[in-house]
Amino acid sequence: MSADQGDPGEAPQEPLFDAPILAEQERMVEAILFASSEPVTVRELNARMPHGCDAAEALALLRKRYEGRGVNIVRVGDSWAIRTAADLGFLMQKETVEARKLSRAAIETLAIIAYHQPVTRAEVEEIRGVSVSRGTVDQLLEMEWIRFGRRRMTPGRPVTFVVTETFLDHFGLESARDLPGLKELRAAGLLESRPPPGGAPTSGEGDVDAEEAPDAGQSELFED
Amino acid sequence: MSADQGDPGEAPQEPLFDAPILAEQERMVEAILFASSEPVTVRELNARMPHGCDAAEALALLRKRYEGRGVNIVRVGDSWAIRTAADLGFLMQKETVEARKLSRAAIETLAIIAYHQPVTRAEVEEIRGVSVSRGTVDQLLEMEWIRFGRRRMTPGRPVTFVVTETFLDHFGLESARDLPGLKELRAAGLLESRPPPGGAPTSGEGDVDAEEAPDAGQSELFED
Amino acid sequence: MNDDPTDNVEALSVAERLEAEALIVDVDGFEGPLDLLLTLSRTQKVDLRKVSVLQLARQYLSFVDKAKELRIELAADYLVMAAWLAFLKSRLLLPPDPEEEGPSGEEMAAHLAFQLERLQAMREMAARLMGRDRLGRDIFARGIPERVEHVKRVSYSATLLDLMQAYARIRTRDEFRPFVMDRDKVWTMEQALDRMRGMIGFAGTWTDIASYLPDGWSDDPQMRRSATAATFAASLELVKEGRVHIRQEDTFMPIEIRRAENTR
Repeated sequence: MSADQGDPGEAPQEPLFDAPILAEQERMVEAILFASSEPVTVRELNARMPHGCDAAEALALLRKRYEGRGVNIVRVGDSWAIRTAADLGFLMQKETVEARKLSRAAIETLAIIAYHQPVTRAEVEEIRGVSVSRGTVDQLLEMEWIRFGRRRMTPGRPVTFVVTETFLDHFGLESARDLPGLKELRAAGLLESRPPPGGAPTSGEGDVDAEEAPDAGQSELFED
Repeated sequence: MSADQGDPGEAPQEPLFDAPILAEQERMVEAILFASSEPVTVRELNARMPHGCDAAEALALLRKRYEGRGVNIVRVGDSWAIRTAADLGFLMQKETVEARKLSRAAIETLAIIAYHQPVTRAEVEEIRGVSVSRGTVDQLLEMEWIRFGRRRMTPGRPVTFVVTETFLDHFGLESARDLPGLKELRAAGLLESRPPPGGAPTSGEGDVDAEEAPDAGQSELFED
Repeated sequence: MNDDPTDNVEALSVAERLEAEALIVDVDGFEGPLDLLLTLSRTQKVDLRKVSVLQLARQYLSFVDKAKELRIELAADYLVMAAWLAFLKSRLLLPPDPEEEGPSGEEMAAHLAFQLERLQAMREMAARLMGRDRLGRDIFARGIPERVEHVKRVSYSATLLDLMQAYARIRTRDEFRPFVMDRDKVWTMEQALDRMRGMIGFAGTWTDIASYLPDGWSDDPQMRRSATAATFAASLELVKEGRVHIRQEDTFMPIEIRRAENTR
């Protein structure tokens, strides 16, 4: 049970702490990550490991160790998880049947939120050119792929939506910056929110706010 | 993403089969064991892996690889699974500390013990005017704020209670004698609440027994 | 009415009419006017950036006309878009009026092209996203996650002040106790009643109520007062119950009671 002070040559530079040697810390991170099906934050790792441990350092070692293996250490937002290597998916029983098939509206709404976040419903509607049904947003919220972000400091203080860690985890993204094609879209100016000149018809019926949509846009995505 | 065909020098002796090299098979076993919701038999491994694989051999390698790691490959009946190393079980507990105020009964009991030690339970009850529940005493014992003192050399030889070092530590006292006396309490305004003449005792609403408390000599006890 | 006679350039080709008709059948399949425009733009078989917005507007308007012809109800936003496109078309065709405020036809057309391109891009991204290796389909999490046991430890705390206040509370309670004890000098009416009920049976003759005072209560004036008052009150109570008669011969004369004859 006691963290044996193993190889003295391994971490001689930290005799001040009573913390376990790094190799031992690596084992601990390994155990914790293996035990969880959900991503775990470094903060939580540190909280669960004995005092004085440096989970981040142990994690870096562990990550290297699992490179090219059947399971890998992957980053999901601020958290870490062990996931099977993508090329071995064929071996797995597809036990998880996609609970509900996502509608086209839901998929598009999700993509717009991911690429334009934080984004208001009115903005999503403007981009899609139709109103977004409540059910669509609810479904995405329920799947925990999106969540509410900060309110916009514009009239009406509309809520914004952002994607979640569960979303990142599901699509194997380290962060929202790693969305495919994000740079190209940005370079092409397609993530800017351009106010329509004059009275272009915006989106769906209900969209009073659409025109109030501020110039905020996805630029905020990178400020977070 | 593509299955990298690892080190070609690793398994040169099996070119007859189209089966993946052993290192690759090991990865497969690793991924399957990791993702399965139940322990997996060798037979099942073979069934899921490409034709020509030798799951048992790959498993043996994998098992060796995980020796001494944070998780191990363990046998469960006829099946195999990945499990947390026995010595790291403590990591699977998440301790949440909830700070609570000590109950009134407990703090009063504690105060009496501190001021009157060594004191028997009967004496505590006499002073409080209500009976002291077993739970209250147990709680204080468990917190290591009180401990058993000498037995009284009176009929029944009742045990006495005294406060501990831990108690003194917690309250920042050098000894129990440092507790302010009655006069000081009064000077500090802590004893000022005098009852309206002829009125009921102001003390605890809940203390039904208060009035039955005898006039017994706390003075005697004070002389200690 | 369908064709604008002043605008021969815009006369719809047969192909365009057929195409509009084909779209009509599928009107429910569109996710709004922008989606329809995007579909229409594909028929131009050019890069979206080079799409002719004018031609697009024409195609859309013919679609709407066709729908009217076939008495198909279009949602309001399709009609709003039609009105806007008609306006855009006129802006694009007429020479710009320097007097007129507002955006030029080109600006409006550029914005529409931008909207279409953006929607198109989002569609592509959605497809790329859904095509990624996904958790539960291509990538898997731990199949037998181990339960993390939540051990709740309660830490109790108290301050020295709490301790002293608790003690003070108990001590002050002790100090009140003498006030309670003072009741020793009080003879209550209930006590007097109890005492007198036991004795009244023997009171066949008029007796001074002073003789009913409890033993030892006559000397201390405070005790005597309390006992006398209680006994007097108890006597009145007994009279009320009809068990005794009471009399006083004159002011300041002794108060006497006697058993009521007819009771029991």
